Amino acid sequence: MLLTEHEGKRLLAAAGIAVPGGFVVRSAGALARRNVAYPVAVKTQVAAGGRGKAGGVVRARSRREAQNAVSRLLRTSFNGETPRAVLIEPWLEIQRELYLSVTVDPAAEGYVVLYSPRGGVEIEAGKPPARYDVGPAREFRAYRLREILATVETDAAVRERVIALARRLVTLAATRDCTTVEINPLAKLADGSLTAADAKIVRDEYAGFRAADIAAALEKARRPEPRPISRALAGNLMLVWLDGEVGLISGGAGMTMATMDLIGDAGGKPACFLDCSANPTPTGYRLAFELLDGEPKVKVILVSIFGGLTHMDRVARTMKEIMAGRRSRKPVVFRLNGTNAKRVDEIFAEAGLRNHAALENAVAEAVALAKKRYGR
Amino acid sequence: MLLTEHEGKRLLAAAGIAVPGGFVVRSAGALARRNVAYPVAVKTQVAAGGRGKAGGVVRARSRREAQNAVSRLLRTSFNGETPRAVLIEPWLEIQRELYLSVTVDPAAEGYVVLYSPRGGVEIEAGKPPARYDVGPAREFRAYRLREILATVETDAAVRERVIALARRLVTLAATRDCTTVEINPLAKLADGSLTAADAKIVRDEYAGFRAADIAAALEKARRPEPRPISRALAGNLMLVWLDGEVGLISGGAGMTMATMDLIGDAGGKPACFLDCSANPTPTGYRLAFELLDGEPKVKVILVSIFGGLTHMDRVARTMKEIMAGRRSRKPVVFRLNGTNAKRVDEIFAEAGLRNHAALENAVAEAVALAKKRYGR
Amino acid sequence: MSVLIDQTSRVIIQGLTGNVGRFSARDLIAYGTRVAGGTSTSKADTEVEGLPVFPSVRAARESTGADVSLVYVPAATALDHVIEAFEAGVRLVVYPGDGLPVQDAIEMRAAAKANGGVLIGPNTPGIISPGKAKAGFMPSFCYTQGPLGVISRSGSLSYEACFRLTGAGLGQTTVIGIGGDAIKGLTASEALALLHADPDTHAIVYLGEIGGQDEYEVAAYAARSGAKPLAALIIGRQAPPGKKMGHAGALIGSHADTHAAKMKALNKAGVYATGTVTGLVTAVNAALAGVKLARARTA
Amino acid sequence: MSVLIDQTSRVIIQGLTGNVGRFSARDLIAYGTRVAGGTSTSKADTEVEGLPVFPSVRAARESTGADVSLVYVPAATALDHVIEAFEAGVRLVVYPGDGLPVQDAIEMRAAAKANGGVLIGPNTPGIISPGKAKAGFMPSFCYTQGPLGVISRSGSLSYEACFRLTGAGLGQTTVIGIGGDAIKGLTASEALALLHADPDTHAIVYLGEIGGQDEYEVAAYAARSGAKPLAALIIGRQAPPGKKMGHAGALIGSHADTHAAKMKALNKAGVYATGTVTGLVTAVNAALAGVKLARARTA
Repeated sequence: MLLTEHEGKRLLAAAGIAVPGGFVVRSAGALARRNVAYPVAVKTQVAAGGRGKAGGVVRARSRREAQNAVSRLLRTSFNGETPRAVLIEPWLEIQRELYLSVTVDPAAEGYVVLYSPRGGVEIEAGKPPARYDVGPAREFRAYRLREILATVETDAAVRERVIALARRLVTLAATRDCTTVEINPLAKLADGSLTAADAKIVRDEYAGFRAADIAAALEKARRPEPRPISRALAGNLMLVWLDGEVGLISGGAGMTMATMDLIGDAGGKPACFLDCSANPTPTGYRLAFELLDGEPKVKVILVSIFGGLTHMDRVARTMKEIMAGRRSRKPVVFRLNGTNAKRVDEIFAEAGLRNHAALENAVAEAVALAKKRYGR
Repeated sequence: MLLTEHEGKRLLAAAGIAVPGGFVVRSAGALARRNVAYPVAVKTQVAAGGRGKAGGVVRARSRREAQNAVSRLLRTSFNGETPRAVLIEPWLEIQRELYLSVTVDPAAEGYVVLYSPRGGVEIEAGKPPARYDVGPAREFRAYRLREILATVETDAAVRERVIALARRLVTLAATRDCTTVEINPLAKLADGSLTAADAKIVRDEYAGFRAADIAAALEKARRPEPRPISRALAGNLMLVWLDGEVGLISGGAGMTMATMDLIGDAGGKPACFLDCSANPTPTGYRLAFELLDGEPKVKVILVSIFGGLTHMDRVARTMKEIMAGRRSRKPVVFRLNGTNAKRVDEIFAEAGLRNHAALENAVAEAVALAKKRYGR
Repeated sequence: MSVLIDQTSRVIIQGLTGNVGRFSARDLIAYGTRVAGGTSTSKADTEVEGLPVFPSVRAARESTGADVSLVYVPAATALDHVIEAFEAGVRLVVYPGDGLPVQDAIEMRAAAKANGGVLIGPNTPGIISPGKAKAGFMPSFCYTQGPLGVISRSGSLSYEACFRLTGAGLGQTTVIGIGGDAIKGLTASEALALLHADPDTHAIVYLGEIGGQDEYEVAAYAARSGAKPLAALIIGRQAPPGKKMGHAGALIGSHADTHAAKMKALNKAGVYATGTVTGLVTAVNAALAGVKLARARTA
Repeated sequence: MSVLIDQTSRVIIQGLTGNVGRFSARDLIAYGTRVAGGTSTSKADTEVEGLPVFPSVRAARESTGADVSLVYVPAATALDHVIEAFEAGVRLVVYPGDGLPVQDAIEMRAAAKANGGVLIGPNTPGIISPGKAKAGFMPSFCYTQGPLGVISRSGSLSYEACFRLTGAGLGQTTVIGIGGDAIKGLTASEALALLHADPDTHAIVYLGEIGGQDEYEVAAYAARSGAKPLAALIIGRQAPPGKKMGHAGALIGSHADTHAAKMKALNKAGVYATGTVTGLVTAVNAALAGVKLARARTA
């Protein structure tokens, strides 16, 4: 879960990391009640990258300029994200822009620290940043990072500040369940101090059970989602809408993607990625059907499940029940296999349902049905 | 720094630990605006222990009872602490009161987990709690604690919840710089769940540099202190007022206490513990004199410093300057020794000051002077 | 032969008394796995499915000599149980659970390393050496003994893939589900090293997807001189960039994460790579033909 | 003999280029300590007080073979520097600084243990073996060589106490400032064990105070058969309960923390205990008389 800049900076500040003293507003009018020293930076708050290059950060020299910028930014989407707030910060006189981040990296078997003495919007175009493979957070060693930065950052005072900051970021990542903590730019000011001019923090959604703020943020993030996505999340289904017409109900990310690929190869287009493996119960499947039955672009539903822990005789019985009570007339094609799959045919036979033995045949039928319905 | 219950519970809740859904009020009137299901617990918020036994927790069955309780508690001091707020919580139907705490313990070389299946206000009277010496937080092992609790907590479901909770508390202590996290009582409710009915959390004042909330709390705690203490803290001096008449300016906790003891032995009483070792500069000593000169109960000032890193020639010169510009006529007795102490006599001689070679003699003179001034 | 698990392995199940634990115990025993017992934090000193239940892994090991543990506990307590297993001397721990915070995965891997053990997981169906033993919940009928070592990031895909291989008479030495998360107990390159050293594994099948760097580890292995022939199935051609496809690791963030880039790297390294399950058997047969070719050359 | 430090010890100073580092270097050299150089994170490859400055402890050790490090850095980076020293192979690290979060003290002690080293500190003046070497900032003139091992929780009190001992002709083998914090690198009982094993230490002087359990460790040692004679000075009779007296550890929370309880326990264990600096020399002489008595008996 990517935080917005001001949410990220709140976490940084709590960990003793310097951030500019800003505040968020949700309307241009809100600025009128604030005593602000100009110039300021007016920064749109979207949980998406590339904002700086796309004009999401504006320098304003007066209240009028700032209010205009706030109004404009609140109306502008970035990367498909509508901002819900704008951050107002003192405009920093930056002597040098640095780059510092801590992320989870398999090659590091844990956290990696990345640093570049030249940060900012063009970071990806420049020389790749210096890399310190930390591993678990407790393996962070200031002296190791110092060795690595010896030739990278020649200003010793900056180097020591960066090392101290890197330790804080690694600790922050580990103790607050962040998978990415990126400060770009990390601003070196005239007095030599370092301030986080921006913050990109990704928190681990799986840690909600022990981090109340992650649980709350997940709950909050769910609300503005369109209703089907929001319902899928609540029902523990993983739903991503795509722009095709073959609705796919599957189990396991791998089988879902593999079936999507086959739909494409058969000349069709998947309407969604819908993985029910985290909730393979009557409730979960019922919800999956409701979501796809209610979505107009879905012309046909393909159920493609290869169960391991999921017992396919139970799935078959569930499908039988759902089919019996279902109002939608969208055709459904089944391919069930896996644990106890040999009982599926027998269960389906009672209900006049058919289960495909081969995945390719099921896909072909689904794509053909979708085309037929499209043609109508 | 001991947190109040509601501050402590905020930290617990952030770490994913169940607490009752309460709120704080600062006046009885504030309750009128709240929609509350009665009965409630009305709990005074003081950073001091023994509140429950002393009547600081009241059960209220109606808004009127609750408002009366709030008014009364806000007027009542506990252990010398005036409450600034009152916590209102749903009254818990507790099936059993447990005790669980994590503290720093030298014998554990780190954290220790203490657990008793019978908690509550009488915890100290009962059997001593079971003890798990963790060491550094990362050495916490659920299976070790399970072994220890096997015979202590016979309800397996409770035991597993306690183990999960203990891990959270150890992590909380280590990641949020708490030296004590005590939940007493830890309430077992009718549904088998465990809730922190109270919270006693002590945070490490030294960690303010990396924990913004500790830094803020220290700042906040300083403000309601009486002005001299508050000034001493701001000047990095350690001041504890006592009820005697010999004002003591010293360096190092050991020498300060040793000198206090000698003052007592000589028939006097120390007026304070005032340790300047964290700021042995002209500014620090000047502040020390201002504080004692301004305090009426101080009849004489004894300066007793044995310097290691503190160079006594510098201290002597500082004393000379302070004496030259000082308005107060309270007598001052010196005993300076330590690094570069051989130059003290020479520096003092120029100013007509006298330095005692023996601590006992200096103490005797100071006590005699104090008695003389008392007598007047 | 096979890797990590075979007919001599003695397996315990942590969380034996739960529904999944009981089902899995029956399933493992039915497959011929030597299941020695299990642990339960709530119902110790009883028997489940004819197996002894112990209060701790140490007790289970002392009494049964088990060297493999299959851990069925929720994510919130998973790290604690996995550490317990390694510190009790278990050599191989399989943690199939998903939804594990990455911080805990990092610590699990570190615990395996610190104790000289091997972790498989999280987010995996486990491991099976067909005809010998299994520690996981993959459907047994999909597997048969043979010359292929299989490594998979996805559980469900590995069932489908092995079902096809078995159907085509292409059996397996060991099938290892390395899991779909970013931080893995056993990585692709570590799994490759194990299968590389196994004399009965003649060719290796890798089942991968978009996102992450694992496929580049596979390409790096394949490019080495003396590498065993490799076939690969890489899925996710229809996945749009920037969206997480179920697996924490299945997300196209940069160009290197895309299907095309991975296929290119694998092909360049001499891997018989296909982008569709339909092409799997053909690719594997091509890889095995490579083995015969190589043998003919050395003969 | 002496413990932990002597004329063969080669000492480096971490943070040599700061004011305290420079002063301490001059002071240590003046005392005859073999100072090998120091480190600086800002001003590497220069010379300070005639000593080489290295960018890391590893570089300093490789070039000088130093085995002791005295660390003058602020609390915020102290843990990093202490870990660096131990992992570079330094045997004895002295960290005098105060204001260290207890969490960092726990980790410092764990780092010492993990690397087989000894930590002295935090919140201590350091250690001195009179006439041989010092690693700390105690005033040198307070010390002279002799038969007493001294352990102190308080820096300033140890100066006063040793000044009196030295004045009375009662010299010291080694004076160890274990520090006033709750979590210590070297505990009272560990310091006792070291002095117990040192043949030249005939009697031990313990300087303690209210709060904490250290004094009970001392009493436990004294009660052992074969323990060396002990004198103790325990201060804090005038300290009120519930107030922290400067030292993080000097706080009367329970009855065991009080002056009276500690004096009672020490006296019961056969320690020559006094509550005032004035009584120290007498108590120490009594302890030394105990030595003579014991010798006379065995002779």
